[in-house]
Amino acid sequence: MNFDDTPQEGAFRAEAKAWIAANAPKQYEEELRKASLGRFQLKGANILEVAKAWQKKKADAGWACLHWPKEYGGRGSSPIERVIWQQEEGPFGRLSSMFIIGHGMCGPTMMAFAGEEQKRSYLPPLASGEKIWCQLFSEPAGGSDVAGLRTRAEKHGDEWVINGQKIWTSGAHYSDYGILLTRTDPDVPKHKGLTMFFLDMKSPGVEVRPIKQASGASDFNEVYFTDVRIPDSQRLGTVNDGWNVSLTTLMNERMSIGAGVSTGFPELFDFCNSLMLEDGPAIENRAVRSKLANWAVKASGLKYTSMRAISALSKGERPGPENSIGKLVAGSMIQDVAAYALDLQGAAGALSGIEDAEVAGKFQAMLLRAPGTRVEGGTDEIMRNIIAERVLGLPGDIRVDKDVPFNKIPTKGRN
Amino acid sequence: MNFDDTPQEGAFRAEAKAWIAANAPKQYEEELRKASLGRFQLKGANILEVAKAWQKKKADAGWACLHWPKEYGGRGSSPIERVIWQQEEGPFGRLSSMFIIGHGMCGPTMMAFAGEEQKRSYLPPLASGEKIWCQLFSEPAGGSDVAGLRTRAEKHGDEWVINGQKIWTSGAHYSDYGILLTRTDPDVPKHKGLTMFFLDMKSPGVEVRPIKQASGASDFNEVYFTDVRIPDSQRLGTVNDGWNVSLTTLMNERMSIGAGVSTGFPELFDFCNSLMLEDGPAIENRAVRSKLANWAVKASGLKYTSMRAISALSKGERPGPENSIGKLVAGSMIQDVAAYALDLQGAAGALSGIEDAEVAGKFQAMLLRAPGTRVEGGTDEIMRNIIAERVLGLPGDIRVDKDVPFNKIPTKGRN
Amino acid sequence: MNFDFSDEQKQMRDEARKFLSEQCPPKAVREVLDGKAPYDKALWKGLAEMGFLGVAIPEQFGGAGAGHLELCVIAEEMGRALAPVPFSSTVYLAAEAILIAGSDAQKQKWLPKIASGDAIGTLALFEGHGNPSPKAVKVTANGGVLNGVKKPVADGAIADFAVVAARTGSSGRESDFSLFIVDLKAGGVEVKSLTNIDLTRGQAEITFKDAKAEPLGTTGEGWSVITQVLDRAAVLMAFEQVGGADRALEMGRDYALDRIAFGRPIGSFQAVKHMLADMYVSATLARSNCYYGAWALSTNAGELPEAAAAARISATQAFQHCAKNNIQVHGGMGFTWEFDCHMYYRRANAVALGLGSLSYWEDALIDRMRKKNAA
Amino acid sequence: MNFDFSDEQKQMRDEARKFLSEQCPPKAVREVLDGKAPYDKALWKGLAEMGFLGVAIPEQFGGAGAGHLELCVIAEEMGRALAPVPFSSTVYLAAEAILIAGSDAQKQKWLPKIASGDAIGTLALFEGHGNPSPKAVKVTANGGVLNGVKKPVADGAIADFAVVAARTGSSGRESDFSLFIVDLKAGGVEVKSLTNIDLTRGQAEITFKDAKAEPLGTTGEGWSVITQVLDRAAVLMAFEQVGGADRALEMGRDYALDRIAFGRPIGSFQAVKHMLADMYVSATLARSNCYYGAWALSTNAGELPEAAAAARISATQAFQHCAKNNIQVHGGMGFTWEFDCHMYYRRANAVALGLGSLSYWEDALIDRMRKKNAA
Repeated sequence: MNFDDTPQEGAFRAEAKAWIAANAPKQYEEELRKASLGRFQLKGANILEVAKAWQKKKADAGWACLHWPKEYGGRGSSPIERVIWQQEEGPFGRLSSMFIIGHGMCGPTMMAFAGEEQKRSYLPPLASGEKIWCQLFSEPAGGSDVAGLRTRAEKHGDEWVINGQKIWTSGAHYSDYGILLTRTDPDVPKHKGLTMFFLDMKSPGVEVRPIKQASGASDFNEVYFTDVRIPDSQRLGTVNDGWNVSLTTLMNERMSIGAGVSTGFPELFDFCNSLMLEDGPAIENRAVRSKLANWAVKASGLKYTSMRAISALSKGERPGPENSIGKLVAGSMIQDVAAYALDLQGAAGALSGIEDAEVAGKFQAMLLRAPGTRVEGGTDEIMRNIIAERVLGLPGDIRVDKDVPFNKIPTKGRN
Repeated sequence: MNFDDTPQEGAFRAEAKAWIAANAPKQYEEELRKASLGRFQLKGANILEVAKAWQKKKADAGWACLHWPKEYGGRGSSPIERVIWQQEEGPFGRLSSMFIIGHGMCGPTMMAFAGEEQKRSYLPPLASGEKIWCQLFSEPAGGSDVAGLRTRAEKHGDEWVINGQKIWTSGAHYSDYGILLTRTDPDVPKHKGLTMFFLDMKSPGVEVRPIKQASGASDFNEVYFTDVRIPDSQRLGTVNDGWNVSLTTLMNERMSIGAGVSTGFPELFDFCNSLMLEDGPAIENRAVRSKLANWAVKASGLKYTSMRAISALSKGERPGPENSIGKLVAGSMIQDVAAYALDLQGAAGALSGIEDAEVAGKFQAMLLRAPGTRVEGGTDEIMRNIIAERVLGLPGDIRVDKDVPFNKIPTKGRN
Repeated sequence: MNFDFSDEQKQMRDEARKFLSEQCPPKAVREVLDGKAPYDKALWKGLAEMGFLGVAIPEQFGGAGAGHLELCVIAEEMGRALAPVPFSSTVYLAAEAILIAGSDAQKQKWLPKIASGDAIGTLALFEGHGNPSPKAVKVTANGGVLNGVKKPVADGAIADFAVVAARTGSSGRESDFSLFIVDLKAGGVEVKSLTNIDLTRGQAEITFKDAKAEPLGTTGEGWSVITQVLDRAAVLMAFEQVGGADRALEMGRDYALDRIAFGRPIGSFQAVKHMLADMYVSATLARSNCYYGAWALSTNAGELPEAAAAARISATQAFQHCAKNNIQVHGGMGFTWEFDCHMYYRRANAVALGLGSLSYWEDALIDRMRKKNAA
Repeated sequence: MNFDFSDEQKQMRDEARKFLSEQCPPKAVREVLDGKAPYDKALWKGLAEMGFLGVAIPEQFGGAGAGHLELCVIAEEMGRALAPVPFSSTVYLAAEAILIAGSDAQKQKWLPKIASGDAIGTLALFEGHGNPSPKAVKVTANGGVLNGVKKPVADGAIADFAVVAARTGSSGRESDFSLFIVDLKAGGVEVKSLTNIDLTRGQAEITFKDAKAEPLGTTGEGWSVITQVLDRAAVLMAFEQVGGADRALEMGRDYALDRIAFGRPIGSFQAVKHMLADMYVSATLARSNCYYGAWALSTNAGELPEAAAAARISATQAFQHCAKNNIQVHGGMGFTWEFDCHMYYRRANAVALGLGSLSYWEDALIDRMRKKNAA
């Protein structure tokens, strides 16, 4: 048991470290390091531009999408090298956030289902950040029940005509391409009538509208499709086999370990170390200490769970759904942590302006953003189901809609 | 809004108070007051005998089963008078614990379904504590699924022959009679083939075996039935209508409000007020205070919820399933409270002997008994279902066995 | 025993609910949320006309002279509707301070204006982070004028006057503190709006530079009045919180009944059912603690300090719990600006702090229970 | 990086699990539970023969000389099997104290006996309620003899010797404390068994009346050794706790798969599924914290104090959580003496206290993190 690199790993780390030291956009390092959930900005710079420039620089030097084959814009690295890269990239890795969907989900789906020519044409600019991709699965009526989607794709000659609405599409407004899950047969049970495509987001009939979130920010979009035409050559997988294609996408989502989930603990611990309460330093208050200790062991537990997963990865083992615990634990924890940080500030805890609030309103922004983390990428309840079913082997929920034709499933609970 | 008695209530209270002052077994008052979950004993006395004597004395003076009609051994009191009695009886009410099932569940069921002659013959000695009754519903295979019971009743002429096994029967070893739910038709769905009886617990073929609990004590029994014969005249309700009969019984269980659920908080608060920790009085430790405050408001919340229910009762409103919150909250709370009391004692907290442990091992006994409270009379999960369905109007769980003949329902999850 | 509101009080609740459902639908709340108005003036006028602003103000001072139980009933409805008006600062804080400590002339001057909706008041207590504590008060009162900065002051930007806690001595004891009434529209007062997480209720920073101040109550007894005001406000605010918690629970319940996933209402999944059951439990415990607080408040019982702390803690927890899990029941939609869930979440987290934080009241409750126990 | 046990260590775990499943089934645990024996002597001998007692004792002192990672692996299995033997007191406490502070002669005298199963040892630290603290030590050492009472002492009634913390000065500082080895079978020692909630592991009260004592380590450095011993034991005990938590989770999972209610396995109800998922989460977090503790222990890293506290807290919580909810998953049957659930519940709650309570370690963790932060 050790945290040491093997000689190869050490050599790789040294090379990565040196390259990053020489090339990373250092002027943003401090701001990137201070970013926390709900609070991420670079003063006087456009994040998208900074991110694209960094990604292109990485790609040009062979540091983009390390685990992808070289012919598709990657480096052909081992999973552990990818982790080492992430460790060394540190705060600059936060600039990758707009590429995560494309690199983690769309790319692998293309790799598995697109034709060779398509792969050679579409993947390298995806890897280099020149083209950004989004994923169009969720729908207003779907929610946790992804397969309950209603967006229709109808075949007209060599083309498919798409009508419907997607929601929660991260980055749709700056995306060039997207992978799209549609319903091609509503007369069969819901999982059996889906088909996957990829499309140009600039296609006529695609309309992107930002969603204003509860926090006030707009990280997501609604995407409306009105008679959008997609050539059949952009179909991924066979007709009506879209559910299986999407499982590849979602499985790859879970492979993206080490990206790290934010618990808010380091921020809270720092805050408590400097905060004075009425009766002395917060860090000397036993009630504060008790709360901190409970969160500390969750945060360290997640950290070392991730280390164990990385070790498994480095031995060639495939990380399993065990990783679902990260988001589950961190999601409700960061919400509680943020609320407690406000509590420690007393009445002034309600203030949220950067100028007026404690630590520039970091915890207030975190509190307002936190409800989203318990929902996005699978609700807490779905995560518990995944753990119970795939890790512990417990039975699935009873599926009343399993054998029912999609168009016979009720859509409203009360009349 | 007030806590004052009406003139009638005041008069009733004065009469009750005076009678109790003159008649209660004062020599046990201190021990009864100190009893806590898992720790209830009267030194040098047999609790059952003391309890029976007190109940008989109450009955002779017209203070037993106050809300029952006079002809059945009661007083014909209003529900609020019953509550006032309980308040005045105070710690002596703990002597009623072995009569609760009989008075709260068996009696009302007999009143609703037995013949007039049976009622006049069986109810007065039940009210006076001369005869003790038990309730025979639960079975090993049943658990939360009460209607899944397997004890068979087969008609032979004017008699029914009973074979099977019951479990979790409180007081079966000292009970004279019992009400018994049986399966009379296994070929129909489970709720539709049940029939209720009452029987003499001394009948041939009835065997009572105590269950040793996790805590080491034996408050419950298994009861085995081997060709036990019950005359058809002791049937309660019609054949195969036992489920509806049992609902009367269970509804009456919920009516028994004000009996009070134990949270462990008063004991913990007292303990913290006297305990010295390494760095000063426990009650001055902020971490202790934070925990206490959180439990304090649960305990007071339960207390005043019960007051609200009593007020509703006094206005003639029927208390609803809202009362389910008492056991749900108190059950897991007393478990946490007990564990925390041990934590405050440090290493010595593991000691459980009356001589060696802090406060005579009260919290250790509580900890070991507590898991039972989260299960008995409906698990936490069943309680949440009741609140969700009956109070909030949410849908019931999906019942896969609803329309299946009882003998076709699987009995084992894995092969 | 009748541990419940009277039929007349319940009727008043029904009236208030009806009034607010008409005059203060979510759409009206959003006018303030979206920054189109600092508060809902029409609603404020309407509340005055209904007699709700002066419900606990004696008739001789222009109020309805009903009492605090009636005010509790109104408070619950205000919380339910997320009414975007300076009700709590004006009625629970400013009016109560004047009722407790004001001279007859001060009562005659301010209370009728409060009841008629012509004056908005607030309490200026805090000076930066921290909880109610005499030590934290740095604003000084000298020769009839105040100097210093108060922050945050609830509804400070729209208030006409403030009850201000200031330092009048330097003995290091509670008797250093006194209360003053300051006309915020007069000279020597600078008010700056501060952004806060609850966009439907404003906060402000108020700077006093030789601002004229009129003593409220006896000099040196300010802290004792503050304590009484905070206890009363804690009960009243707890009713607002319970109202909000109940509404959040209802929204979650309704959505769980309507929303279909996997072919059935999401409310048929135990994870959702039990989450809602737990919300019901905390809202019910809070309501019961609030009723006890209402009884203690209305009878001015010796139990008020303890009852107020219990109501405050329980209601804070319940509202935070119900508001956050209402979002969770709604899933992604609950996290949109468009759905109303976040308005309750914002309010729940903001009102949790305004009278002192949960930690502060936890400590206060045990202190008070301990004193009672020792007595 | 390889943040995992080696294949050899995993093989040792498999061996230990196989050995314990054969030699220490629940039936064997129940012999001690039911008071038929104070501990399982045959198992103790077997553990010695397998080399498990001396796994971390150097070869020169009769051990296997493997190391602490190997001991962690064994500890987990001991916890899983609820082994009713004085393993933790002898191996984590007494042996570690001697390894840290013993003279060569002391090591030669005691360690081979521990490895061979011929000597049971323990640490006598506590004197009534409270957590590890020099202030609480009243037993005195004077002129080579001890006087005073220790209580509770884990496995005190079956131990052959004890490492005893005693007062050798009166400066009021930590340097007042020293450690001694006392032969519990010699004169001046009275041992009384004490009932405790975990009936599979004994506790005792030990009274010293001019009992002969041999110094262990330098006089006045006792508290520093105690701190080191407790940190090491915290990691090792945390592995026991994680083993217990895992087994409780497994039992719950198995029951949820087998038990039918309402026509389907109870594990198909989300309330049960999610309860088990949450148990898995806490067991996993604890395991990961334990691995970090094992790394720090085995490398004697400067991070050990912090890592030990984190492992201890996390494992205590996980075992208590899994043990209590395992009973809940089992429903009524889980509350019977006949089912094994309560044995895990008893153990979980007892081991939560033996090295100092959860509150104690919470405080210690923040203290240590704070120091590291300041450094």
